[in-house]
Amino acid sequence: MTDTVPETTATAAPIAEDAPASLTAVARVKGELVTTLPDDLYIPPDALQVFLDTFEGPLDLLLYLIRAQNLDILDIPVAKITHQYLEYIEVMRALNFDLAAEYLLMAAWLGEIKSRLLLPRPKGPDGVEEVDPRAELIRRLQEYERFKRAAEQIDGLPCEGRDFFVAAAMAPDYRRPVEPPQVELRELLLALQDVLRRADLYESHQISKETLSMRERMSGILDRLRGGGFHPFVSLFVVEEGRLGVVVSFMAILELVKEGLIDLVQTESFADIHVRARIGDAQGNDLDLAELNDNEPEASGSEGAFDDA
Amino acid sequence: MTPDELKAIVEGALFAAGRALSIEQLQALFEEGRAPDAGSLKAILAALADDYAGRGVQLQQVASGWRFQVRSDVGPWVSRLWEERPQRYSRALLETLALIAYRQPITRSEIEDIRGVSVSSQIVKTLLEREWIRVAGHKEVPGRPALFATTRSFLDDFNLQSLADLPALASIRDLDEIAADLDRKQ
Amino acid sequence: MTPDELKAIVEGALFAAGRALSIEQLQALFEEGRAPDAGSLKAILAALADDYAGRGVQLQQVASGWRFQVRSDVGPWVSRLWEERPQRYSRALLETLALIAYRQPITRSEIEDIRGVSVSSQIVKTLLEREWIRVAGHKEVPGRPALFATTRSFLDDFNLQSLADLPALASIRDLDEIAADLDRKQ
Repeated sequence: MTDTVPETTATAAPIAEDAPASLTAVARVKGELVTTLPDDLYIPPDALQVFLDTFEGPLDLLLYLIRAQNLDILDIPVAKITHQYLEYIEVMRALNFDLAAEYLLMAAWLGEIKSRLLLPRPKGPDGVEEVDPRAELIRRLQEYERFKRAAEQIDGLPCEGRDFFVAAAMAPDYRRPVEPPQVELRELLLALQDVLRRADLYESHQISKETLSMRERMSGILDRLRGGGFHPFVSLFVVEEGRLGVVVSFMAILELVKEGLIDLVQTESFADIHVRARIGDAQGNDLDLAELNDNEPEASGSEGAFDDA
Repeated sequence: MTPDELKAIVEGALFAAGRALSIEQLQALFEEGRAPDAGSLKAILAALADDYAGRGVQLQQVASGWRFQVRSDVGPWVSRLWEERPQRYSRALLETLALIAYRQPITRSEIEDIRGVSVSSQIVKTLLEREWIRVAGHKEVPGRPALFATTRSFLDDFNLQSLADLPALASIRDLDEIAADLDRKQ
Repeated sequence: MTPDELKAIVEGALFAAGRALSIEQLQALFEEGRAPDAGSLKAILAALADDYAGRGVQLQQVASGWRFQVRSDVGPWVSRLWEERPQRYSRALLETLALIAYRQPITRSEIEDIRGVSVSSQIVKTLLEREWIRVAGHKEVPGRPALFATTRSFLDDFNLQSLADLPALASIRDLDEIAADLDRKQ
């Protein structure tokens, strides 16, 4: 008995929804329905829990009761079905089953429909009779059943990983260099604008274009001094650059001195001034990277990044 | 490039990908300006489908493009490759999935209204993890509940090209019609 | 089972696995006592190898068995499937680069002072690898921190003749104007 219940659910005959439902028929047998259930749908109490677990809620249980008796949803004798449903619920409550709230809610609703069917239907304010109290139940049963069937149909579709498999073959090991991201100058400037705004540098500094050239010159001079040793002060100036160029170089040297990055040395008065980098040589991988850069064909013939100014 | 070379590239890419590739993805295999046009690619795909007719794998068009897949009638043998037998999904999960597929976008409480029972969080989580459903947005009602919709993966995994390929939903009569019928019979 | 069905099962299993399968693994696809013997399987594998001669995929025997693999000469095209789309650099990286460009030579802690947050080693590493910055030396203060400067590659990549072509810091306030100016020049 216990195992026939889910069996019956699974083999419930499909409704011929496209057949014009002849509504005059009281109960139509549609398809072959194998059910061993007696008319009163008696189920032994020890099977009730199993029975209830096979249902997806009160609508599913109601549908089962209807289908088990070969009834059309549209023709259901609501009083009878309600009676059966309430009997189940009563038995289950008597046996202290932990009934989900949905089942009790449905029981209350069915009870309400049943009692309203016994009374004359009241007319609404517009003089039209209220709709049959069964109509909403039928609508919900129909609506649920169509999705229950849709779910069965989806389950019947071939499913990847269960019924069929995607075909794959070993791919050759071929690596392609990844293109680094491209950045536009505008993005860089926007980033700078942000950081400057955050640092609130607008108010406290007024950095001119000349200062920038000076910064560039500072890097250039540091490059020239790379490798250590003393360099003649005058060698850091390029006369061809004119007055402005010389001034920029001079300011760059002063700034480097101020930042403690270079030393100016004069052994005696009026002797030549020599310059030495106080910064240590970059060593290790970092330097390798920098030199790798210098060896690039694009950078051929230049000793540093900014020496062609 | 000869047509045969072109076909070998498309064939190799589809097998190497192990998933469906769209026309655009196939075109992206080639250098800029050297990709075959959509028409040529479709002709190649049709030729490939012919080549594989009757073989153990076949070329299948799904929502996200074309892919090679193992013929479903050899599935029972092939599935033995994996220790874990593919599980069947619970009715609760399938009904929830069906409601999302046919009624999308839909909220959880709308699903619960139709099913008449609450939808467990575990089911929603499983469907999201399987990438069969996604949160398509939020309904502008109190609580802003998530609106669920199906994904392209859902279509792919069920061999569908679009939602229109889903089995038709059974038709139902609306409330007024039902009420009228009930009245007539009394 | 016909020989054709047997071949389809082996073919499907090899493609479904996406890796090499041994004779034993292929035999395990069948029910006990119904598996073809090693000789028959080898004959099937040989027939399959023939079928795929000249196609975009080939059946190959390797140490652990047989597998389908994509023909190596289509590798250059197929590998584009996994080509990473160039990502974008983070705002933190761009800010760091901008500060190095305008304030070089500059140490990491000086950059951190201006940005107000620490500069990750990853950012410095990325900029060094991209060859946009270099270590120009080390400052003679405790810890001897590296001094960063921009490179010629940086100028090249940003279409600048020299650092002097960078907009003056003071004018960055009017970025919209600069943007328009840059557009005009391009």
